[in-house]
Amino acid sequence: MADTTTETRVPPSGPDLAAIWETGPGLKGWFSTVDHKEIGKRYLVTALVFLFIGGIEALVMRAQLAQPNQTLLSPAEYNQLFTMHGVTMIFLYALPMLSGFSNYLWPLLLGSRDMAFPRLNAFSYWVYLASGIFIYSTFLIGQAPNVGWFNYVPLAGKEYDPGVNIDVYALGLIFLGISTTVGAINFIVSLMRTRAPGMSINRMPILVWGTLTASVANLFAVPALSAACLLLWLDRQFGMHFFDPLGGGQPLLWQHLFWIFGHPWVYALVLPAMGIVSDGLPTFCRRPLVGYTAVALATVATMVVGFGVWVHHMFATGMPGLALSFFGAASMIIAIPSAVSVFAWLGTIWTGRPVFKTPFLYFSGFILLFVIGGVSGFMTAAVPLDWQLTDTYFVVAHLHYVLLGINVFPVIGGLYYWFPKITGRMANERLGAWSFWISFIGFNVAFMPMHLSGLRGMPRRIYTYPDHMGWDVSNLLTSLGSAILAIGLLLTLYNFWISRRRGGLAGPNPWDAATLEWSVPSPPPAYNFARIPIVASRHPLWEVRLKSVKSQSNLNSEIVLDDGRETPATSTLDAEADAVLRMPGDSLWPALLTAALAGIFFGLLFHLWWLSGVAAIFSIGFLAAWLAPVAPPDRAEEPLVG
Amino acid sequence: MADVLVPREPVPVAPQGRRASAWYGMIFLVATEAALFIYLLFSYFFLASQAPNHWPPSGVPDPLVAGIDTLILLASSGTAWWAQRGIQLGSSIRLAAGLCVTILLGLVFAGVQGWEWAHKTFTPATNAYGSLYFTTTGLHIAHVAIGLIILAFLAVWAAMGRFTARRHLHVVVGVLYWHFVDVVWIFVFSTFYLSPRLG
Amino acid sequence: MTGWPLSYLQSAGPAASPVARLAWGLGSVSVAVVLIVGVGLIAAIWRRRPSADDPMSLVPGASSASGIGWIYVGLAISVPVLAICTIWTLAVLGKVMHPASAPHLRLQVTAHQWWWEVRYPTSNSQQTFTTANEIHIPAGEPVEIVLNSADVIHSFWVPKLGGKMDVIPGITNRTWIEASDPGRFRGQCAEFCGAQHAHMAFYVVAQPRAEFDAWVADQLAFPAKGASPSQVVASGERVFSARCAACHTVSGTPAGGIVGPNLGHFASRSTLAAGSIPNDADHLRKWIADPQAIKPGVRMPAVPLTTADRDAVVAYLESLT
Amino acid sequence: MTVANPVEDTHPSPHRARASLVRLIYGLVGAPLAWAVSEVASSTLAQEACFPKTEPLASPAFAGAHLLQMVILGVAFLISASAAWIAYASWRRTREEAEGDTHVMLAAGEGRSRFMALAGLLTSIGFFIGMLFSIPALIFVPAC
Repeated sequence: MADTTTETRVPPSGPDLAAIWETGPGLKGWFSTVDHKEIGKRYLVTALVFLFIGGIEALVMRAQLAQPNQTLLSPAEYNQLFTMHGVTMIFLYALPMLSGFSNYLWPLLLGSRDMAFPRLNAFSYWVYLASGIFIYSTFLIGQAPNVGWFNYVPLAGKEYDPGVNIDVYALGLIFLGISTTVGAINFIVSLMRTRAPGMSINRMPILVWGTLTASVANLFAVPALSAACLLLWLDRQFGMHFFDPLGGGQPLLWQHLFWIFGHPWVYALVLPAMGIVSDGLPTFCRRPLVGYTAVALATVATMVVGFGVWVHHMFATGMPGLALSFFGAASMIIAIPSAVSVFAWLGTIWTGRPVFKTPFLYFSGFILLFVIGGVSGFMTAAVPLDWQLTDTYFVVAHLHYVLLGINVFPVIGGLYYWFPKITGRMANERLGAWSFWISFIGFNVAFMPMHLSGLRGMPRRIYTYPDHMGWDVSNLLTSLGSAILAIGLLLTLYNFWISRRRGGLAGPNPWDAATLEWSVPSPPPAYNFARIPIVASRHPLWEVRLKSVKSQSNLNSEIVLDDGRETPATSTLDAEADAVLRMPGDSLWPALLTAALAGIFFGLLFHLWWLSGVAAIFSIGFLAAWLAPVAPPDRAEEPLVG
Repeated sequence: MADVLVPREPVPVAPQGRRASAWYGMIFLVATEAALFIYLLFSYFFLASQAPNHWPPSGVPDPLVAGIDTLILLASSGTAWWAQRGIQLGSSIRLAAGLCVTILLGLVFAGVQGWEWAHKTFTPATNAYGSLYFTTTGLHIAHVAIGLIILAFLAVWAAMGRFTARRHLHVVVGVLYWHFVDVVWIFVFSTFYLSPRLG
Repeated sequence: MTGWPLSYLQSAGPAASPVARLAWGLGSVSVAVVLIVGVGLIAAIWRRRPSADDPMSLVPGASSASGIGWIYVGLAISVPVLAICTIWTLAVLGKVMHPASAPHLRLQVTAHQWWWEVRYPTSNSQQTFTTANEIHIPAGEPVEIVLNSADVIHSFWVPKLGGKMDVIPGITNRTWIEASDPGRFRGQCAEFCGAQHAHMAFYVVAQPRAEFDAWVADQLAFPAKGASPSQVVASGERVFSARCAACHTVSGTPAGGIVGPNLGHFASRSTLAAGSIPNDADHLRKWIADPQAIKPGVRMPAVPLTTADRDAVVAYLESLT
Repeated sequence: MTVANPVEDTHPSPHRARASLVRLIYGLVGAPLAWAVSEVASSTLAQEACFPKTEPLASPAFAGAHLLQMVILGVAFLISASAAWIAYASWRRTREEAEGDTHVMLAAGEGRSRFMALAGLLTSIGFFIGMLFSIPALIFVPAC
């Protein structure tokens, strides 16, 4: 049944499907599209813009810290910069970037025509964009959040920070939380219901496992942050006492709520990125991933343990040593699933035939950075040692190895990997290799000496430092390295900019990769798959050549579904088709609802209660219009095939 | 090969109930909302356990009125279920009527809750207990309000004949949300009114 | 070591030494892991490049090795190493949680934005005294530190003598330090606490017991001994009472403000503005003239004084030995 | 592999009838849940015993915290072991639903039921080992 000669084929794309699925023209089409590929691209571009902004903030801070006793920045400016750098990178870059990948790729990886909730998908992007603008709105008037990304009370309380700085933090993160939450629900339901027939849970790409894990975690973690921010906002606006010890509150309550959210969140920032590597690396090693079962399991196990280690951010708060020990032990065992992943990647390269393309450079470089970030995490897991390490630059070095090393490097590698799929053209290999080596060297020159600054006792979040502390050389190196890293990242952007017009045509499967997204043209048509594939293994495009795989997927099945926007629904575990989903088309409601929500939040921020009230009424109206029951389809039942 | 994974016989289009994406979506929305309440209740117990003096500072609240209110809210879950059964049996009238009764019960619940609020001797700004009490019950009332708006839209749509015995996914999903609002109240009620009696 | 005043890799007391050894130990394990994986990675990458002449080398799955052995080996190494490190860690934790013998000296340290108040209680409540940003302790004895915050969260940290302990409003935390030998050790606030978090340092001065007792006796002597006040000092005291005493106390004098640090025995301290600048007449003059220039955001305002008044205040403060 | 029913052969889990979903899920979540609950419960207990209000205590506020922590850990071990056992039983029933032995299974993951069963077995063993890491805490670290 399957076309076994080429394994990649140009589907017989009917004009009907294109007419059904393509976004309408003009500005209205632009605002109303629900095409997951378009939304995914917007996520990627917006997140890259925030990476760029956060990077500039970092470079300004590094200029200040390059030498002792500099006065380039005032403490007030520095404190806003380091806070916005953290908020930008952690909230506005790292997770949205991964959401961009997942939005673009999920239906393609899963063999479906769209996400389970296409309009919710558009909504989650618009809210992300609006909350990003919201959070930056007060930056322009010099009142950005200024007490660090974890925003400890009472310093973040009204008494010590009376401006809108913290209000915009609290409201902005609740606003962004809406985007994260609906996005997570969309991923989970898409995974449960819209996989291609035959893609049982043991045949899903690891990226899907990573995003699934992150999404489930976000579902339970984000409310902790939203609750904390709500309580903080109430404390600040209405004189409540959640965090005020004089009124029976506890500053530590903030820390518990924040880190119950925060630790799962940082894993949500890395697990999908590790999934990118687990899926991309095998393509360039010319063999399937070593230990698929173990790696999938390690992904989930990391998050489970990740929910039980939040107190390791609070080792120095005076909690009893025994209470800390349990969390310390838990933090140690996180190294076990990490070791599984690392050795699976090593084994994949060792037993494979590595092809030196740019994505491979980023993926294999990532492995080393992952291990360095991992072992410094292992050191901070040791309770008494953490009493020395915490709040020093050692931790700053650790979290940059983790977040840049495990998020940015796989992300850039992933962008190089899927660039031909997204744009239809190949990125420049020569520039790609240069960008890798410059970024990799710059990164290590910047952040390796930072460990030393920390071991010599440099506290984090200081706007300047005296000389004769032993921190001069290491800080100068860090500043130099960050500039080099910036050049490497700019080179990547430049590469993408020129290659999207001038690169060679990619064809459907330029890397000869194994998964479903490479079976469709580059860039994929609006409907993704002319015929819904029926999957029989984890490597639909390799299975003819892989000796170990006996079954054959059918990429040219009889499932066409061209009576409207339709995609098959399948069961959660074994992906047996059991229904036809009617997918909604383009809609302006998500964008309008986002505008109304933004009105609510701006009203709350600047105490324009009437604005919030009016905007709330509009929100309800838009939501009702969005969700109003539509006419049922012509037929209650129809066959999937034939 | 398609036989097992892709049935030959026709499958439902735009499926209802537990094959519908919206049903799953609501389940996970409820899960994340439940987590929000869990964190608020965690905050309650955290501050209660650290309170240097007696807790609650204003004395153990009397559960009588709130208890009756709880029963009213639970009854509204029953009427919502009865309304949903109605449309499943094909009766738009029963659906609309049941939803109206549910809305009425919901409004009574909110009214009694307002009476409770008005008779508290403390305010949200009195102390952390007051902040917790008003924030948690307030957030719950906000959920009740959203639930009532949903039910009202459902009732209007039902009166307009938008639902049939085979097409009433909105009802199933909206009523699911209402059940959640009721269940979460049991936990809020137990925490604020019953748990101080334990010790 | 002298070059790195906040390095905890070399320690100076029993609360820090086992941790320093742990740091070296876990650090070595970490470096070894990175080296092993790094070498393995490079070897894996260069071991078997596909050849351009052999198209078969690019066929997926040409090698049938499962590679699963890598995971087994990885786990077989990492799990026992982790277990040993965990046992070591928790043993160290048990060792440094409390001093070997109960401390005789217990200091009340209160953290403020952005300075440290240190109170020496004694059995005789008349005989307590308060100082700032400089903690004197007897060498060779454990000292308990009772931590409270006057405003936001801070963290008490003397790297060479022990780990951090957060100072949290609403709760009282306790920690202990001990210097095995006399010496001067820098401390620093380690939790971000606002604009001048960077300039919230202090010093721990460990002295032999006799010297420490003499220092305590000195601090208890009110008013500060010193030469019979010269005219300029006397005028400085008048200016101080009029312009500075609303915020500052000088023990043994009527000056009784409680906003800023107690300036009793001011001249005996080695630094100004929580370790920011040396305590000498020149720096003090600049500091009084414009504190915001040295420590932007600091609570101390620039009090407008004539040059003569300022010099008099400086002379007065420097006389408080 | 010879399978009587060639249609079944293309299903991702031909032997799905042999292991009930409840048992598979217990194998997967039993040990992680036991670990999570025991960890949070034990440390909450430690916190309440030593730092119940606003000041740390020199000795536990109530006796028996240590014993209770050991009991909690013991129960968690038992639950993990039972989850491992049930996962192993499911694995034995389903391990032939696709070709290849355990090693192939770990590498390739074919056979959805045996994938879940094996994953449950590995999870249970992993969290069992993870809980061993809590034992030194109870040995070396003083209660307060």
